[in-house]
Amino acid sequence: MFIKRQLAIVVMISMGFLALAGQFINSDNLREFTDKDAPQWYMIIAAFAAFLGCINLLQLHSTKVIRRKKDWQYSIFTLVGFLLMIFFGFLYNGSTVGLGPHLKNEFSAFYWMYNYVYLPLSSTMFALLAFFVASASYRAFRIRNFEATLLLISGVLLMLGRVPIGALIPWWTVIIIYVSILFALFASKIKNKQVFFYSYFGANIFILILGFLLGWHVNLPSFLSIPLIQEWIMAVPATAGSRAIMIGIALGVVAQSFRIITGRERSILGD
Amino acid sequence: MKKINIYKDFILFFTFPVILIILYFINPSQLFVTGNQTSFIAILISCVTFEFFIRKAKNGENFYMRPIPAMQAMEEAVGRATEMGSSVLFVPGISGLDEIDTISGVIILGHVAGMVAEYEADLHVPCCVPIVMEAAKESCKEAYLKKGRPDLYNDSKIHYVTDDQFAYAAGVNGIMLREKPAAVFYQGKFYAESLLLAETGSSVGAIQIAGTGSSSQIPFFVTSCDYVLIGEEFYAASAYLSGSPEMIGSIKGQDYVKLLCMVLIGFVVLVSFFNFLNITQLDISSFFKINISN
Amino acid sequence: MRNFLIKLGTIDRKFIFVLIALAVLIPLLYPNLIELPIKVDKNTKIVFNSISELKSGDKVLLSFAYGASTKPEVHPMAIALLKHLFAKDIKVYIVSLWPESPIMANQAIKEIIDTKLFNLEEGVDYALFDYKTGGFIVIKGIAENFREVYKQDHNGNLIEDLTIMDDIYSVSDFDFVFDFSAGVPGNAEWVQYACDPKKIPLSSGCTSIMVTDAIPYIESGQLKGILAGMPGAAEYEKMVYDLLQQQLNKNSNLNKDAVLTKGKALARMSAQSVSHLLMVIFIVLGNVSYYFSRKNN
Amino acid sequence: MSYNFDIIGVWSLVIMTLSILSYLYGDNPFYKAAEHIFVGVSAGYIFAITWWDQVWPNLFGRLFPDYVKAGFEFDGLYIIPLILGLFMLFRLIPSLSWLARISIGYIVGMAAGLKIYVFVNSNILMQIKNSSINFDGSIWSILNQFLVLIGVISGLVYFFFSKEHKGTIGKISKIGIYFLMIKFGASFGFAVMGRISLLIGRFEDLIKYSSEQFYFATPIIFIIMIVVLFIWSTQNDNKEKTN
Repeated sequence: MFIKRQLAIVVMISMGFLALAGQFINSDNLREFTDKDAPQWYMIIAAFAAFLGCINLLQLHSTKVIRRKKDWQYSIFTLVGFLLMIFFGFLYNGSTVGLGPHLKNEFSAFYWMYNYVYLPLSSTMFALLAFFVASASYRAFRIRNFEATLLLISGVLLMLGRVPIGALIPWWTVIIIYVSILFALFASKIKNKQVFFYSYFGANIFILILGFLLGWHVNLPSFLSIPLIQEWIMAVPATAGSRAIMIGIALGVVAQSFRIITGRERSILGD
Repeated sequence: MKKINIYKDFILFFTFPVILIILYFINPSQLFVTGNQTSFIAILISCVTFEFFIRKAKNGENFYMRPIPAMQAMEEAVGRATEMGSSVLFVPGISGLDEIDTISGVIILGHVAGMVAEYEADLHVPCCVPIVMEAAKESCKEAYLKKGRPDLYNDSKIHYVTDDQFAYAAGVNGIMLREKPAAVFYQGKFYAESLLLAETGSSVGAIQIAGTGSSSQIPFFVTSCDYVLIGEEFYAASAYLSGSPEMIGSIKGQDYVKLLCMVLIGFVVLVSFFNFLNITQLDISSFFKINISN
Repeated sequence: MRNFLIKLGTIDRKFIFVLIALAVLIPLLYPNLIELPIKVDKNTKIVFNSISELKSGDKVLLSFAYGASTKPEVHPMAIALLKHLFAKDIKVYIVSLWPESPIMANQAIKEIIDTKLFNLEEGVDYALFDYKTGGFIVIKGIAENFREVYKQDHNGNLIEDLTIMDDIYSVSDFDFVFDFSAGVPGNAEWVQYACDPKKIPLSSGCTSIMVTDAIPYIESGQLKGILAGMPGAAEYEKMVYDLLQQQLNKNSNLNKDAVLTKGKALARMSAQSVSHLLMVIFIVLGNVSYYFSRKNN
Repeated sequence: MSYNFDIIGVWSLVIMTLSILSYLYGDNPFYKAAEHIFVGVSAGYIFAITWWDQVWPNLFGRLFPDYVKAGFEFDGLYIIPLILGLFMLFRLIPSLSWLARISIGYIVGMAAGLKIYVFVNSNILMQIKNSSINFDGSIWSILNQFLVLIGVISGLVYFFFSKEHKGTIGKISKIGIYFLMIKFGASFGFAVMGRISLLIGRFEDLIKYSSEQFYFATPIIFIIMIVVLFIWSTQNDNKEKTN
């Protein structure tokens, strides 16, 4: 049954080559197709599929209510919420503007639902992240191994460097931070506990005195101000990491697209 | 290893691209757009390299692929879910089918569905975009069929939640809290809601395996999930899991293109050094001229 | 003492949540409890200087691509930039790439008009355009042919009868493009699809999560500096506030009786600082207890 | 009487905000209700926005330009997306559901073709170009640029799949993962800032709506929720004890 299986694959392959060639072939209407029409068509097909989405949603929640499955009462909220928005979106306008632009007009019932129901829910869900960022960093930033330590150090320095408090941290605390990071890295190498602690305190005191002599407390060298350290971390190691990941991702996308265009990756079409 | 007919191969992998490049530069009757020669050559070289190694793999040569912990953990996670008698939750990301991340996520879903069919666990796939739901149903149905268990495929378990990013996160959080899945997969394109999902997943005590190409969300998955496919590993995962020689060959080709990128970076640094010593006056940006001048 | 420290490592999530909530709530209820100096970041300075270099009568395209949920971070930037542009008598064109952005743009313009600093007239000093779906397609369309994408402004009057639109045909006819974004499409798409190919100076104000991805573009000059999240907004607000303060004193074209208010981002920085410090303390506590618990077994 | 619509609106805003925040306490009836309302309302919202901003102007605006008056001329080519869209709807008819594969095939092929060009240009070639080092800067800046170079090269080595990560390659990829970890830490640290500001925005709303003008919406709703949650959790505990 060629039609059922292979036609979709042929369409996929030909569309892939067409889109890629569109960037190089010098024909205006091909270029106009790949630049403007093709992505628009995606939007239109996706919009049609939205019907399927809503039918699926209605089916799912109504069977839940009819069959009295667990938490069925809450599904009534979903159904009412959905139907209300469709009613305000297409049938009842409530504002002077015609149907369509009324979605953004302040006096339409649709906008009321958007402003006083959808908006608070959406921005509060987003705001939950402030709590989860705290619990995630509390749980994950532990000095388990060297990599986790780097994650912790750059995370903390970035957090402090970005807020005014970061600038207030005095130079000697920064020295202590440097020394403790150094010793944390070599902690596993020095077995004897006493030697470890004495050398740790010795190093701290020695560098503090050195700093005092060199007058660091007067003119703060750049490597002792947390905001400047943060800027350096952003400008050098983070840029290197971002660039490596960006090239990696781009190669991954190009390879995956190649596999799709040459029809080698077909499982998306159920084959 | 079957002897490759060198003569036929030589034509395919050397002369054909060279002819194409020459044709592109002659640009007969303005057939080609001027100005993006560099991209044309770059794309051509990458595609030829992929094709070369795919063909080599198809002719029987097998390549070593380094083990990626996140992929080995997938089978283990599905096994754990079956032991504990709870479900496997697969989150295919919140972007549409016009993103390569989502396509890779749905392909990985196909492989995971195959594992679930073998272990007779139950799979739950809440989708954010209706088209992705259709593609997910398509590839799951096929995966169950290939494992000979079409009876286990339960169509209602792959359903649409909502299109909105945070409503989807709220809905999936609700599913996780009430269903308490033992294994959770996040494979696809994610935005700010990644941490909402991952933190709920870890509070429910599930094994979490994430994979995404959205580089800004990888840090949140790294801190909250047990295993993460970072950037390129995520795209290679679908080829890894299929294990077919063609796919493995294309990853080998990907590595060689990466090597080429590193060589190019070295070349660029060298040229900028010679420019500094003004031995050469090569202007790098002219070589990388990318804008389409039409 | 030791097992107290170990117990510190396994504090229940709810306790952390309560502390974070207080750390944000208290500075908001009593703002002048903590007054902190603002140190201006180098990227914010680059943005301020590149806008100051623009001449009066220049044309600047603003792309609004953020929604209500990211408003606290990006909206103060939009207000500060609009004040800066109108103070230099620059023509402003606002396009929206997110469904909620037109509402944000309207609120921003309304807020500027309420300050009564400038006498503005729609269609002459600024023009607003409606939301167009398609993300990078719209940006590509604006880059190639502005009039193909936008036939009329958000009130429905055609482009041809707007005096401000006279010689605008594509992105090349603007002197500067500024993108307010919180995701996709954002500054990356403006670099890739419009301002890089067409060589138009571009800068961006975005949520802080997006800044790490934009750093390569800033380093290479494709983005002229960046306003990074709320600190970027607070710094830029302070610079524009000082600029307007000067202009009010010496007789510039601003009307005198206008009231100059400090921006919102400035007041919120203390809540940011306290919560960040609290988070660092959590991390330190977590590690101390982790160290002792590892020493035990 | 638009006056009390706003007050009702403010109260509904505070109820929704506090019910989502109640999720921090754990799964409870308020959060379940808010979640289900959010799912329903957002599905309807997106559906309406997609229709009025996308399908109506772009598709029907081009097929029936004079009726829709969205400013587009007639473009017969737009019959194709209409057909491909209807193919998607045939998923509802099992016998014809294979037609939807053609639409999916179109979308996936188009996405793959377009993305290759964009990613090769902006993410590979541009980044290779930017990794050139300008030597006229200060010693510090040259050192920093070399550090970036080492980071990029070792980062790329980490992503090698077909080589065993042992010996020199193992060491280089180790350095690569260190750079990646610093980048992840930096992104995390940077993001904390943005997330806190969202919470600030929400708390500002709650503070604003606890004034007399809004009939003390926040405090009243907050107390009611605390009481109801307390009753619900005690009821829940002894229910758990019984079964």
